[in-house]
Amino acid sequence: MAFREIDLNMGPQHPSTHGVLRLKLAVDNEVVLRVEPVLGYLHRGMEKLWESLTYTQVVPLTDRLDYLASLSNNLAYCLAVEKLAGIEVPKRAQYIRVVLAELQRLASHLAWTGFMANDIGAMSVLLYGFEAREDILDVFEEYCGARLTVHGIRIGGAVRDLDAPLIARIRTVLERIPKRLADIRALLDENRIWKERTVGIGRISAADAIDYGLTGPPLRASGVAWDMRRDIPYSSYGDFDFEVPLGANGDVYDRYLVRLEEICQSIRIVGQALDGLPDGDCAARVPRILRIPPGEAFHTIESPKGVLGFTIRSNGSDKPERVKMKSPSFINLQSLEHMCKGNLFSDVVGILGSLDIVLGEIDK
Amino acid sequence: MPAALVDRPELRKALDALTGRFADAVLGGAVEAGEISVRLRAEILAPALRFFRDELGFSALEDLIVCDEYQAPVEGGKRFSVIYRLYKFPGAVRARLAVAVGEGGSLPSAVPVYPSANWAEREAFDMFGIPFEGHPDLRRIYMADDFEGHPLRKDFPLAGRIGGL
Amino acid sequence: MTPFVADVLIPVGKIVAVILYPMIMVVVMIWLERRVVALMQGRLGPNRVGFQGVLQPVADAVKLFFKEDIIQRQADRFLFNISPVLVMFSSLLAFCFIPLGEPLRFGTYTLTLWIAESPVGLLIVLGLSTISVFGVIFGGWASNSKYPLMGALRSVIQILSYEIPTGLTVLTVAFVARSMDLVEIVRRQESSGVWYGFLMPVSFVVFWISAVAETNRAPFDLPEAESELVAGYHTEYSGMKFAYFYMAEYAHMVLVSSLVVILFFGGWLPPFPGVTALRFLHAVPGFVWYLVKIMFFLYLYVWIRATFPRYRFDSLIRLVWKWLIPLSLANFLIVALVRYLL
Amino acid sequence: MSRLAKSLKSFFLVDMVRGLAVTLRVYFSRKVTVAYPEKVKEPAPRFRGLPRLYRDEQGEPLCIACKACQRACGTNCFDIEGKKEEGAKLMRPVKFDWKLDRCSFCGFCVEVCPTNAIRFSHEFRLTGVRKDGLLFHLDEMYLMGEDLQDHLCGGCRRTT
Repeated sequence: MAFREIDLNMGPQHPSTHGVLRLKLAVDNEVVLRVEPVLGYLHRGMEKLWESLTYTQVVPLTDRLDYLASLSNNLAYCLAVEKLAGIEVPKRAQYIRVVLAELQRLASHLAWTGFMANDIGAMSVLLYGFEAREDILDVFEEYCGARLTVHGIRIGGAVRDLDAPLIARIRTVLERIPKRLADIRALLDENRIWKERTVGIGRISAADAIDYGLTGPPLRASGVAWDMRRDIPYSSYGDFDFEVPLGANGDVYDRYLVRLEEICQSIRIVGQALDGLPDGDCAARVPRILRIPPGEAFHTIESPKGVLGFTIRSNGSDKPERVKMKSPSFINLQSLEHMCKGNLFSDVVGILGSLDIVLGEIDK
Repeated sequence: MPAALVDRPELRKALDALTGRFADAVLGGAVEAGEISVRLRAEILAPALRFFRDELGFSALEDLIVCDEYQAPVEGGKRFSVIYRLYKFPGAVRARLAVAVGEGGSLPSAVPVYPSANWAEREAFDMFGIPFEGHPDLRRIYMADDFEGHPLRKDFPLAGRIGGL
Repeated sequence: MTPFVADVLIPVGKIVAVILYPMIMVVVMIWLERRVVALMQGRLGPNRVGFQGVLQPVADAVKLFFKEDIIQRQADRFLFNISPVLVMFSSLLAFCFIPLGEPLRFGTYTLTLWIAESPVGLLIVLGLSTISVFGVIFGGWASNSKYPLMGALRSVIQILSYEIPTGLTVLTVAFVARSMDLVEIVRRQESSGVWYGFLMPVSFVVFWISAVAETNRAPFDLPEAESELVAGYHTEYSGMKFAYFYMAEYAHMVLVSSLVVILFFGGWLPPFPGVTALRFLHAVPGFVWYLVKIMFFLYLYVWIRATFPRYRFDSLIRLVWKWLIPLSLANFLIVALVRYLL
Repeated sequence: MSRLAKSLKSFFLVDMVRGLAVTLRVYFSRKVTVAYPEKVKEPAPRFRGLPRLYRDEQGEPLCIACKACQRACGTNCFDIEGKKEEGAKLMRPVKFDWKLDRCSFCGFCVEVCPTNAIRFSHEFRLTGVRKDGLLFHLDEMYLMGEDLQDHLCGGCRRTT
């Protein structure tokens, strides 16, 4: 019996669309024929709003883009402004930024591991991932008083210095994460169900991944070594010794492994940055009302989700003329249809999860 | 300054190849801060993108940026400048292609060359109202289909809609 | 004992008991599940209502009771209303055939701890519990919505496929016990001195996996896979009708756990019924042993749910047709051969 | 790993048992969550809770109505008016409206305040039951935090 093609609406309220994403699916029984993401449910007009704020006032709003990695957004925006205004950031501030950004990467990847496993049905992993992430959020709270929308990086440096007790606390947190990670790996790595749900699912070849503009862990899982931290080092990333983990197959399982390995690498980077923390100021002297002569700057960083870039145009006033954000989730989501076609409906959930999208960043 | 950003002779060579190929359609070109920056006539955008991709090896489109030059129109009163940022790796080389387009004018779509331009062009269309010819599916991406106006244009009010609150 | 008591009061009391017993177990199970899953995830879980949150299921039920009962306009009202009843009824009816212990003697009167005993009780229980698939597909279809329909289709395929290994493994027990009477099966385990679960571990494992699949529980909870199908076949249900589906699922789990205990773990027998040194274990009433064993399997359900990811539909079907059915067939042949030779 | 060991491991469900062992261990280990209204996890010293206006040791208000916070705020939370009384040395606020529903807790107001008048309290319960409950006036800004729970949601009030 031929089964009629069904149009299926997944979202905007659905347990696993990670926010208010709507997917218009066309399925033949359970096989996916077409996927069309419908965006805009969270569109707040950030880019328009930024044009009416001073350079400094934009920073806390960047927290609300990728709310799972707010410090990465802060960092990308501040680096772009500093490039435009020619502000030299003290070495110590650069190291503090690295510590914060890598902790944020840890938090984001741990949360991702939990979400992803929960989408596949392993609900305990969600809580284990969050438990480890909670430790990091506690560090952020200790550092500057907020957990999620941290606003810890300012134009010119970081909001405050890392003091000895906080450094000690970060070190204990770093020691705890591998233990939690070991639990997660014991639950998932070898598990036959997990492997069946992830190995070979949502494959994308290296060439296709580049064509679709994929960045971040999904791209590296396809075997393309593109990591902004290493290729165009910013904020003293060149000082640290770390590896860029690569996958081979470009499937969901490789994305999982790449992210887990990135967690280990981030722990290494934070350790090195804390060990080598130079003396100096934690921020450059930057006037609160920053006036930047006309110009344009583009700066990219490697955020947990992928390559995050800001283009900023100044017009001589204290407000930017135009800020354009290159959001990794937005571009990564484009390849969803390519990965999902011909797979089963259940896999859409896993593939979507493996891309690690955040709707705050997609809809801006 | 990291090694990747130092001025490199091959960039200049690439720029020369571009001007040699498209001659007077290249309005200005420079190599600054480790990236090629050129301003092109809109007519040669499609072949120029193809040239960058196929012959210079810029395999990825990093970003597509539109700016509304409301106060100071460029190139004979054209209102928008559209910037294509290309990336070449390994090697971490960037290129910046700028074209100008007037209100009501259109640009050739970059999707046949860089498939990742798909949503970026839809966003530009949604936010600025620049049509891209040859785009497979040019619809609004963020705003509702029946929304009037293009929010990121400078004359669009920050609060409310066109024609008042 | 007057005939009135023997013929009216006691049967009515038993009928009430056979409704109450699963319901109480369901309430305990719902609390156990939420609590144990929470503890396994490093959370505290519900601990507000009553001591350690034991009254949480009651609070849930009260909440569901007062919820608006929504029947969407396009739904087939008759089937939509009948399906929760059908699901609930099938698992409750099966409890009539589940013995809770040896008959008790009060002077001349013998009180049996079951409502109906049948020489083919095993088949009847399996048959009745499968009726719930009608409720599921009626509910999924009558909702006239896409997610419930997909959930219902998955559920039917899944339950029907897993019936085969269940039947084949149950047959091995029937072979060894030479009976399909549930009471008789337990008595045979007592007389032979070994529980069938240890005698035929393959049968037990296959039966358990199929049983988890048939009750639509994690990791086989595809018909209601929340990350994909929202809530599966009962997406459109609310209020008490949803509660019916919910309770029926748990009642079904209790039923399956009872069956596992009866078939493979000696029902109400204390451990090691054959070992004379452990005779003192007989001092504990059989019903307690029975409950302890059932609770263990209910715990196992929850434990598995807290640990594993969810199978995908095709691998679920592959598992049963390529692994479980051949395995249970081979097991069946071996048991039959051994039984024939001995 | 040899193929035999691999298939044996697979047959005896070693991967599954490892997973079960992890959940069982967590089952018996310490719990992370706390029973919230009774036990409260204390916020860090630098916690950015509801901002509050402070007075000095003599009970004099610290705020001099310089409106630095109003200018620094990116989301227009503040509406401040100051007045210099006859003979007084400093300006004092006569109107200090602060809108919780607009605040993003970025901390600019606290950073720019020249007299340290506005500082963050540790109050993290931000929900209100009415929309006008999210608008705080001058006298409420001095009470913010512990003393102002009536203003906010009653559901999660601390019992201890």
